[in-house]
Amino acid sequence: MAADPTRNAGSDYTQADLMVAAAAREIADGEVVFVGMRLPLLGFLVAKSLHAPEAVGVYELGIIRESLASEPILTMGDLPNLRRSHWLADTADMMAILGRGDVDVSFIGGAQVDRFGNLNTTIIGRPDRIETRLPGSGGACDLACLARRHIIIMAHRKHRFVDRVDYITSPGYGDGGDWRRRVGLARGGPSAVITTLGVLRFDPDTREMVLASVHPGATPETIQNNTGWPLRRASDLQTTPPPTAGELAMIRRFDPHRYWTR
Amino acid sequence: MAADPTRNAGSDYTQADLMVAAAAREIADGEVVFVGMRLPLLGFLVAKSLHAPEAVGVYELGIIRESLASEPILTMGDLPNLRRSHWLADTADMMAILGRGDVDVSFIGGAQVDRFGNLNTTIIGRPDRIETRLPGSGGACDLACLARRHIIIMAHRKHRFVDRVDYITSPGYGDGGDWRRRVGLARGGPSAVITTLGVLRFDPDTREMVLASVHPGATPETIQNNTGWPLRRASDLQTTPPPTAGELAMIRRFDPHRYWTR
Amino acid sequence: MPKEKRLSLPDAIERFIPDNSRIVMGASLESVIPFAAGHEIMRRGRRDLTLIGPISDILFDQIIGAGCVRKVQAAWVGNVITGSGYNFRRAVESGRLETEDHTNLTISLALRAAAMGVPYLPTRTALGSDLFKTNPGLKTTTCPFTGDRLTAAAAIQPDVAVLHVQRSDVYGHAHAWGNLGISREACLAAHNIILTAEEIVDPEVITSDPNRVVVPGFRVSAVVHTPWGAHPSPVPGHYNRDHQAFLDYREASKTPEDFAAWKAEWVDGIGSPADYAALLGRERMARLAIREHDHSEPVDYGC
Amino acid sequence: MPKEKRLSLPDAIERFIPDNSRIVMGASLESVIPFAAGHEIMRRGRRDLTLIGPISDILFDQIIGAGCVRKVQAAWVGNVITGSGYNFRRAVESGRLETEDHTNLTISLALRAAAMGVPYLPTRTALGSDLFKTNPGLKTTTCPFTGDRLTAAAAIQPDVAVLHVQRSDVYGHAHAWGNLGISREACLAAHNIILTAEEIVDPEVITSDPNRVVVPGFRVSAVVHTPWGAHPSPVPGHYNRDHQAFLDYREASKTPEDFAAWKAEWVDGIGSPADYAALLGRERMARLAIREHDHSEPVDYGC
Repeated sequence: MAADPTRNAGSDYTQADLMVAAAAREIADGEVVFVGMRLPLLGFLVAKSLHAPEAVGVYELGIIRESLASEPILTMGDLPNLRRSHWLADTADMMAILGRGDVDVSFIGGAQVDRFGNLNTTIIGRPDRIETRLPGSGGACDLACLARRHIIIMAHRKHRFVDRVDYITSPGYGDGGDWRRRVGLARGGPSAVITTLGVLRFDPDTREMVLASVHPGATPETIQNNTGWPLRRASDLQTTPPPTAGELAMIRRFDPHRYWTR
Repeated sequence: MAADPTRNAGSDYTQADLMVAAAAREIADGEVVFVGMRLPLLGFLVAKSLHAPEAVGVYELGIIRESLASEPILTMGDLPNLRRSHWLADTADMMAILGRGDVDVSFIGGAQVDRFGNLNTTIIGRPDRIETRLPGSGGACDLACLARRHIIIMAHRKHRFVDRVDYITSPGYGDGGDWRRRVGLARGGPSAVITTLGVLRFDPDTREMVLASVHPGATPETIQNNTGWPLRRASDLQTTPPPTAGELAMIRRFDPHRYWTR
Repeated sequence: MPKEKRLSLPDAIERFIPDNSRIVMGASLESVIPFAAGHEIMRRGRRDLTLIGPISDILFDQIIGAGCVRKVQAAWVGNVITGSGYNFRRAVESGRLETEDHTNLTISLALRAAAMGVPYLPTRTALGSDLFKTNPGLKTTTCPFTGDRLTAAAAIQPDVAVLHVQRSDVYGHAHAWGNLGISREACLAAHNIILTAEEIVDPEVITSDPNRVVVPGFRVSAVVHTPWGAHPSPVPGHYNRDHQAFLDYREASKTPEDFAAWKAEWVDGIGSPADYAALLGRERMARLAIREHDHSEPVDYGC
Repeated sequence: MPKEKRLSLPDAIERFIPDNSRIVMGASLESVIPFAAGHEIMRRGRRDLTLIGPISDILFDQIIGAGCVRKVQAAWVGNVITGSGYNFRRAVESGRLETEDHTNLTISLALRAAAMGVPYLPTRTALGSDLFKTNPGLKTTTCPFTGDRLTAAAAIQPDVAVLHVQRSDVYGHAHAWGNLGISREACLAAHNIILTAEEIVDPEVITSDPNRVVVPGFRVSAVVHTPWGAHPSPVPGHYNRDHQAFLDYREASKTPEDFAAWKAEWVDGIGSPADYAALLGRERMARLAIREHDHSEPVDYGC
């Protein structure tokens, strides 16, 4: 689903632009990034073209790129993303890189997230009484289980930010604390949630989501009103810096028809 | 180890020639053959060039050939065996074909074999008191476990044909009967043992080795004298037909310097 | 020489995909999806199929919409650039379609297990997830060495794999290039392999580069010459992704009536690759065609 | 751009193969064995190494003979066309060398398990064999779905994989062709990857054909230009197998004294690829070189 089409009043960028820029800033230079589709794909390209030129892109369909594609792409399988890449191979090879612990960061989206960062992209309702059937995991569960950290990107709406997701497609911190270790997950967990309204991170002990940064135009109150549980705020609550001119230029370069960032 | 250098008196073929011809005759047209090294490699080439033109060769190092190589080869990795082959891939791909049950027949050799067709290519002595260290399994154990049937080729000597092998590298029928099923092997087992003196097969119930055919120049008595247990004889004991002119011509073509068949 | 395996698309589907077949398709994820073969399955009105794959993009949604499918074993079913697959949603929400929820990794392991001839493979993915509740092919197990808790993915053995490739000879020796997804596992696991190919070439083209082959030719059951057979998905060396077709399909699948109209035009009305090309039109094909060629550096297999 | 990784052979071995290293080599079985790298390990007098591989042909026997090795985890150690590896035999029979007996399949699974990040993988091979008695990395286990009895092969995590390839750029992006053996598993499993390459080429040669790449370049630690670096094993595109060298080695390894003389000539006396070429001699190199070239049909990656 495309990002919220509402532009921030009085600015020359959209919510989607800001989310892409925020995603890009989560990538450090030299990191190995398991690149997802839509906004995360753009975020990776922006990071790679600006502050993280040596970031390596790993794509689940069997592609590794250390360089930017020659043309904009809409899906990972578009031919410019294959051409002049650094490895075309099997999904199993990419999953080995992920499973062994060589992926620093990945990005996933979802329909529902809860206070411990569990993500649902499978079923609204119950397995025996499905209200809405969503597409499913794809590689998202794999990334949430096996990457060193993952970042969630989604629209901030009350029915999406729920106290407990209906179905855990991609595990976050379960019911908090050392849950991941208890269920057998060797590493990882969400490090940030980038939404249409702000950026949230996780308490290092309880693993509960904490509001860390508010996007320009939003307030902590509007964010609480769009969150289905009492949301903790960081003591050093920030305002998300708007996209820089450089970031915006790259977003326009990689999404020239503004398919994802209108 | 090369075959016994002693030629059969008064013949124009060697024991090794006869063994290669006997091995070739075990391959039916259209069968998928997991090709081993040395005499079995020659046996496959002879079968493929004569009565089994549609036999498919699968090689553990990652090669599938449906055609003959353009030049004679000494090892499976020689470049003529790679050139113009039909698949160059991973050992895992070949092992998948084997594991799924798509290999009809394979050939292995050994230092010791016992009355139930168990084969030892690892240790003479005991693991805690090794007298002679042999090279090990290679792919032999895999073939003995996973092919639909396998054929053993080895020199017939009393110290090699023992009542019980010191170490089971490649399982035959264990201690007989339904042992393979009991230990978890889904299929397979040795169908023949081709030696320097004769051809032996296995009783369908007890799975004990039975002398089926005596090579020209050998007798049941010489074979018994070179076997470490009382050897059963088939009721319709045969004489192994000598290599035909066509078989010999192909053996000479594929082993022109008589490296394996001197 | 081995025997010729070239068949027409209707003959290949008729012979190797009866009702109740378990079919793996779309093994390369977003690329090289065998749409033409899927459409022939729809035209032939197959019933009670099981569709197996990682993400199918819109192909699974189409076959589901045509009423051919009883069960889906997949990681994701939808439209990659727009989201939901509406036929899939309708079928699941109305209880007509059984689903087993996989991840891209568990579906690849389930097929790899069948390829290897083992009943399961272990992995660390999916632990703590609810996929165990909606997929009886996932259980937890314990490592006999470390005691670690692991996910066990049960083997999935397809009856047939349908793979679209760039070029094949008439015996089933084929070259594929680009991202390969789970093509290797899918074909090694399946009882039968159907290849749809952009080009039928001389056997010498294939044997000039045995590393470019993706599946063991001796296990291929049918080879079908199917130019533009993966449209609207992309095929390296042949055509780019037709994004507009995916956008159009979103609108065309929102209601059963819209889907019926779409199917009448794009599936039922097509009898051959020539029909399909005529419907696409020359201009659109030219726009999707490779504009800037970029050839691989040769390698030497001589001796 | 990524950083340059080109090193001399001594520097690469010095930096990435300290004493006690666990090294996987000879992953392509009879082909493309990294003899030059193995000889540098011998020259540097490394100690207490663990050698990991399927069949090593004579390379493992040589490194064992030089006293560098404490343990071997392999399916087979010997001389493919003559049989026994005499240094290996002497070392095992005298109790100096520890062995863990694998099959080609179990060693590939042990490395694949480490590559995937799981502690073991199951298989139906080895059941009923005595390999369980001489390899603590093999146990039996039970399928959680079927109850079937299976072999579990424990993960083997090498410190370093040494792979010989036909061509690489200075960043570690490399093309390999021919049979690939367990190269994929070996490199994905290892912490460090050392590539020895017949040729160092422009990065554009490699990116012209990303399907020809065998390992993720970003995980390569060192690239070493090593022409004739796999002699006497064969390298597609470069040279044929030197059978005589394997026959000669049989004689040269029958006694420790003969082996010392062989090592003085073929290993200790070599300081560079040029020294090795001089020892081989032009005539022998010409005899082994590719006589009849046979190039792959190009493919198009354009868009």
